[in-house]
Amino acid sequence: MKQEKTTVVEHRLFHGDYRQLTLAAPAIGPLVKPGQFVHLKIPRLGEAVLRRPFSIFKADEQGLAILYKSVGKGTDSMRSLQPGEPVSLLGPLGNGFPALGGGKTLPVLVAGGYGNAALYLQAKTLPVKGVAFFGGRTAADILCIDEFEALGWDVRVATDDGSLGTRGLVTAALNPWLAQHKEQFQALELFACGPNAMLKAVGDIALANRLTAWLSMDRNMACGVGACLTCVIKRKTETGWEWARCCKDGPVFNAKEIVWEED
Amino acid sequence: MKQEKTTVVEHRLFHGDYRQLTLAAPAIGPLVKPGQFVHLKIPRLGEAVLRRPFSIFKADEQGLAILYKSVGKGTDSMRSLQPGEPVSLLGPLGNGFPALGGGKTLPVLVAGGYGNAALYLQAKTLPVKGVAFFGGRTAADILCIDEFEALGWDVRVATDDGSLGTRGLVTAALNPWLAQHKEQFQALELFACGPNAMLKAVGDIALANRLTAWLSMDRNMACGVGACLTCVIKRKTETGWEWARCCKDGPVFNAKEIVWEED
Amino acid sequence: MNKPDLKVEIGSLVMKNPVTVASGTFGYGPEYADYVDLDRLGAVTVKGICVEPHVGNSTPRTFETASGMLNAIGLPGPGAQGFIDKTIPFFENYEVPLIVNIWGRTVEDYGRVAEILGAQARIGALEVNVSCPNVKEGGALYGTNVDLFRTVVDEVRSKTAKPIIIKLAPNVADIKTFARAAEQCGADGLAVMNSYPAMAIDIETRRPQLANRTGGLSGPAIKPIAVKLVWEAAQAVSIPIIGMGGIYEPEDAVEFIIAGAAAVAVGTANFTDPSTAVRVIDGIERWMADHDVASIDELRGTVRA
Amino acid sequence: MNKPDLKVEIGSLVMKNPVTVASGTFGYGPEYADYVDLDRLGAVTVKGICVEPHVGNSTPRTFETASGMLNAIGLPGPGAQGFIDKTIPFFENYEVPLIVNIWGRTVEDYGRVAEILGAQARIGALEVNVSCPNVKEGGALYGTNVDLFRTVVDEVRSKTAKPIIIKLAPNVADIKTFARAAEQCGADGLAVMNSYPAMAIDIETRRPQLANRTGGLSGPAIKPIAVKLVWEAAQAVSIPIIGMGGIYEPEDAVEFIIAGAAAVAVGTANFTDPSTAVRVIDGIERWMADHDVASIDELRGTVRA
Ligand SMILES: Cc1cc2nc3c(=O)[nH]c(=O)nc-3n(C[C@H](O)[C@H](O)[C@H](O)COP(=O)(O)OP(=O)(O)OC[C@H]3O[C@@H](n4cnc5c(N)ncnc54)[C@H](O)[C@@H]3O)c2cc1C
Ligand SMILES: Cc1cc2nc3c(=O)[nH]c(=O)nc-3n(C[C@H](O)[C@H](O)[C@H](O)COP(=O)(O)OP(=O)(O)OC[C@H]3O[C@@H](n4cnc5c(N)ncnc54)[C@H](O)[C@@H]3O)c2cc1C
Ligand SMILES: Cc1cc2nc3c(=O)[nH]c(=O)nc-3n(C[C@H](O)[C@H](O)[C@H](O)COP(=O)(O)O)c2cc1C
Ligand SMILES: Cc1cc2nc3c(=O)[nH]c(=O)nc-3n(C[C@H](O)[C@H](O)[C@H](O)COP(=O)(O)O)c2cc1C
Ligand code: FES
Ligand code: FES
Repeated sequence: MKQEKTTVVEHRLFHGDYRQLTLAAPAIGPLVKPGQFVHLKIPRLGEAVLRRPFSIFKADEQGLAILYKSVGKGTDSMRSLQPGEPVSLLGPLGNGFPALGGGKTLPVLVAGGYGNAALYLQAKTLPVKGVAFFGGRTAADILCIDEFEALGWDVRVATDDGSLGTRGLVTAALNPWLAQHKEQFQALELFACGPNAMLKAVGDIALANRLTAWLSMDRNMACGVGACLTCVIKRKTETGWEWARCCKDGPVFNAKEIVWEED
Repeated sequence: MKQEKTTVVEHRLFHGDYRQLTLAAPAIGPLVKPGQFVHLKIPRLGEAVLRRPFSIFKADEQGLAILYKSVGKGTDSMRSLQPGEPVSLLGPLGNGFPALGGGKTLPVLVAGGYGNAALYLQAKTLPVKGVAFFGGRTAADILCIDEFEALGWDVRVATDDGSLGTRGLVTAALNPWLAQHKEQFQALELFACGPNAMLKAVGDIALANRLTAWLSMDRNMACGVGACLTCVIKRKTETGWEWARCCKDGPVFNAKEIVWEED
Repeated sequence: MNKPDLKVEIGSLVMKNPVTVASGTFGYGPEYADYVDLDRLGAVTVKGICVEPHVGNSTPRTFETASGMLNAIGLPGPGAQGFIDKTIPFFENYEVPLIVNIWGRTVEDYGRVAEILGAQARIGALEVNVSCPNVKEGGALYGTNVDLFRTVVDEVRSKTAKPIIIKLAPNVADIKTFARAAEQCGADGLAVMNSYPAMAIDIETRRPQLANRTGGLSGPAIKPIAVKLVWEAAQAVSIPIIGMGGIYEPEDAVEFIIAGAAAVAVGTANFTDPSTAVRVIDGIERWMADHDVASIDELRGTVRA
Repeated sequence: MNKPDLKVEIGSLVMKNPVTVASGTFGYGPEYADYVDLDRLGAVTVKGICVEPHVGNSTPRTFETASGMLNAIGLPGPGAQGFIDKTIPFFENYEVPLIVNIWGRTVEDYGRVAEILGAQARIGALEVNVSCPNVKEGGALYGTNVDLFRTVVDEVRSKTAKPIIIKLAPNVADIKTFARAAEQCGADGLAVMNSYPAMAIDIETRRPQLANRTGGLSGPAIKPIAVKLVWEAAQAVSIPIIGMGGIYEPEDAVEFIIAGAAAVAVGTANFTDPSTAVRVIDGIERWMADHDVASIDELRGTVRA
């Protein structure tokens, strides 16, 4: 993990509410593993003491790209970033997604929101391409369909308003498909990233069907490197549970380890 | 006095370290009197709660212009202002310079630093043009020579390093000139704006020679409108002294009213 | 739904909305009259007044800090009579309730200024500053020693029938003690918080940035401290609290009210943007309407903590 | 001129420069080792440790505010033995002095953890947190009641010969009382300040932004409060003070030293920029060289106030 003073290479509207920010990051780029994230210091936001975590969408020797959406003061002010501007990053951070498990031949991706970005490198790296389920409120929320199809993935979409694919939550597309592939459950392995409710649903389905599911979790973070204990998640132990740090021990956890909190 | 959401029309290097910021300010522009200032809220400096005061260099029906130099975090971040950006102003503020006194026929201006900007409208407005003394460290610090000459003023310059005009403080140019114009002292009236030491020197000279001198003072300000009592200056009274507010009762004071503090 | 009711009462003082300005940040009223329609405000709270005219501290008197500022103005003022002569007539042209912030060097001082100003019909309430961090005499001490504190509140109470609002010092281990003491001594309301004792040093000259050496920290920087103090005080007393400390947006005011404040004051934000107080009033009304909140009482102290 | 001497001593603890990190903002050491050369630091101060393992508070545990943040982590930790097993071995690979922050629920707790950790050769000093705003038990109380405060310091002192640094609570009316009490009880140094008790509320859910309801405010927002407390404490005692609160730049550290601190700690700034502590060390050295200051002692407490 490194701290690097990167430079904005490109900053453009990506799709729907999402923007793509491409940064020259020769130190961090080459180290990136699928499912990792960077901790970004937002320039010209003097009153903000905390960095902001963003999943790494794409990465190479030169640098990396993230997809982000404005949801608050930090992501709002990111919108004014200009090519050439310096941006301080910490990264790559977190454990990232594991390789395909032994005996697993049918990877299944489940994504919503920025989860599509978080899963892209995994989709690219996995030795076999399987089925990718994308969920969102409406068509505009569904990112990267082309990118995933170009990698050879069978993309299935669900939207709450039915403007694209199945109407309903992503599970409305996932469940029937699973029902049809019961005999292949041994070969199945799930990788998911998206809203908390989606991750919980995927986790429950995995547990109920004894499937292996890797969930990339989102928690508010301060340090991003495991030092402050802000981002903790309850992880099962023999005796009960322990705190695991989303930023360091995660963000990817095995669904069967997670103790889901109410609300 | 008004609060106006103005827009950056032009922002360019002016001369030496000074930049000119031109703002569309149809509400404030038309109200401006010579020697007044605006209180500017610096955009994108979220951690700064205070505005910054700037003398009005030029003003018309459409708006106004200021000249500024980077001396700290506020003026530094002003440098990134782009045409079209909104800028909140309070103004025009302060009393400004008085008209030429009765029986006065030979106005004398003494300026240093942004004082040249602060005196420009006065130089333009005065019914008769006299002599303008400009001082600075070096040639690059001397602003607006052409503008003042174009208005018909006889401009005399002094620089500490002698790179332009007389070598030395502005008084090195002013004193000899005064010595040659003793017989016209009745007709003389001085208007000055610049560093505190320069103002004090001009004030002392005025008192010693029973000349009328109007000094535009610079004090740190918070509210800029007379409410907080931050910017106070000691002003003589029959019985002793009282606090006068530089932002509201000033910034222009009659030299003989001012009680100069040590340091 | 129909217009929410923003009315708030502190003793006999009726504010048509819960927003006033913080003493010392709004002068004596006229200074901001060009920028703010004073009659839009729930009340105008003016700069601290003591019995006799007072010159205050030398300069520099303020200094900007991260998301805040230090001030050590030192309570200069025209004195009680001077205020009556210079300022009361100005307010005859307005309907807005007038809250006068008072202070004293001695307990007797507090009583006398309360008596003199309390007799003024135009004045709606007195805000008693027992927590000025910037005057050598009394000042802060009365705000941090509960026995001295009681003597001041008792004295003021005994000298006027006007509503008295006690402005508490933030730099205490337990603000509830002071809140309860004020209520027991007959205070009609509390004001929380005053600026927090602080300091900044110019490392080149090695001199403090303020002539008074130390000053009070105000602005967004202290908002989380103020919200906590309001929340604690509100649990200790039933009299209304005017919450203040870094209020810049309507949402900040709503946060204070949910924490337990009945009213709020806009202070440092007046310097940043004189239109803040009116913007906050309109924003509170809109927020209440959007959230089907019919009255301030319905919102006050509803924090689920 | 020749290189300035940055060395600082707190009891028998020798720091080659006056910069450490603030407890809780730097984990147990390994977390930032990729970003910071630990041996560049004057000392590493680790997260608070008590006798037994502790789970701490529920989430959310932090919340960002204007130029600062709130935290209510609640002192989770592996306990004294767990710390010794997991962390001491890591530091065997470094030379940097190790300061361990300790806390307890009871006076006996404080004594026991001091005794256990005090026996560790690798530990250079114990920083005694009597001012954690975020644990129900004891915590803050020990820091704001001077009698309880003395019992804790006495107990810790009686159980270890290691240097003990008492971390004072900021939310007191007069910090000098506590500074003197610590010195009288045999403390080798003081740490000023801990984060300030504060609160933020989500106005939509009307829930506090922290699971613990209240938390400690830290960051640039509180720097002027911290500078004042250091200045006051330094006038009351002769033992060295570690100053902290919003230090981001070398100039901030110099300001604390001029105010009276012998050393400084970088806290929240580690989150913003992990290179801060090293940048501050280099900057202090450069500043001292530029200003012909030969040693920290020559700079310490030189404020002209
Ligand atoms: C591991 C991880 C990966 C992420 N990847 C992406 C991504 O690729 N694209 C994207 O758009 N967003 C991503 N997020 C969410 C993103 O970090 C938040 O949207 C962002 O921090 C919001 O900051 P703000 O200042 O705009 O919002 P504000 O609400 O103003 O932020 C205030 C504080 O809350 C924190 N915060 C607010 N929302 C979140 C959140 N959802 N997660 C974590 N912290 C939050 C901020 O970091 C800040 O400290 C990721 C979050 C995590 C934990
Ligand atoms: C009536 C008046 C007219 C002015 N006209 C001009 C002008 O036309 N052009 C120009 O370049 N400058 C002018 N100044 C000075 C200008 O206001 C300061 O340079 C500016 O405030 C510095 O802000 P900063 O954030 O860059 O500096 P910082 O030092 O970072 O500012 C910190 C604080 O100190 C205050 N401050 C710092 N220096 C001064 C100063 N010299 N005067 C007042 N407050 C100060 C700032 O307002 C701020 O509150 C004028 C000042 C006054 C009082
Ligand atoms: C410049 C200035 C002057 C002040 N003068 C007074 C005063 O005279 N009496 C008083 O009780 N409080 C005074 N205060 C404190 C404010 O009334 C208020 O309690 C404090 O600033 C917190 O609110 P804010 O953060 O919104 O400014 C003053 C504050 C400032 C910034
Ligand atoms: C996330 C976090 C955790 C903290 N944990 C501790 C702790 O365990 N023990 C302690 O004495 N102080 C703790 N503190 C307080 C800091 O050590 C420091 O006193 C305070 O944050 C002020 O310094 P700063 O403004 O530079 O952060 C913590 C602060 C933060 C932000
Ligand atoms: S964000 Fe600090 S431990 Fe995870
Ligand atoms: S700046 Fe507030 S009175 Fe002048």
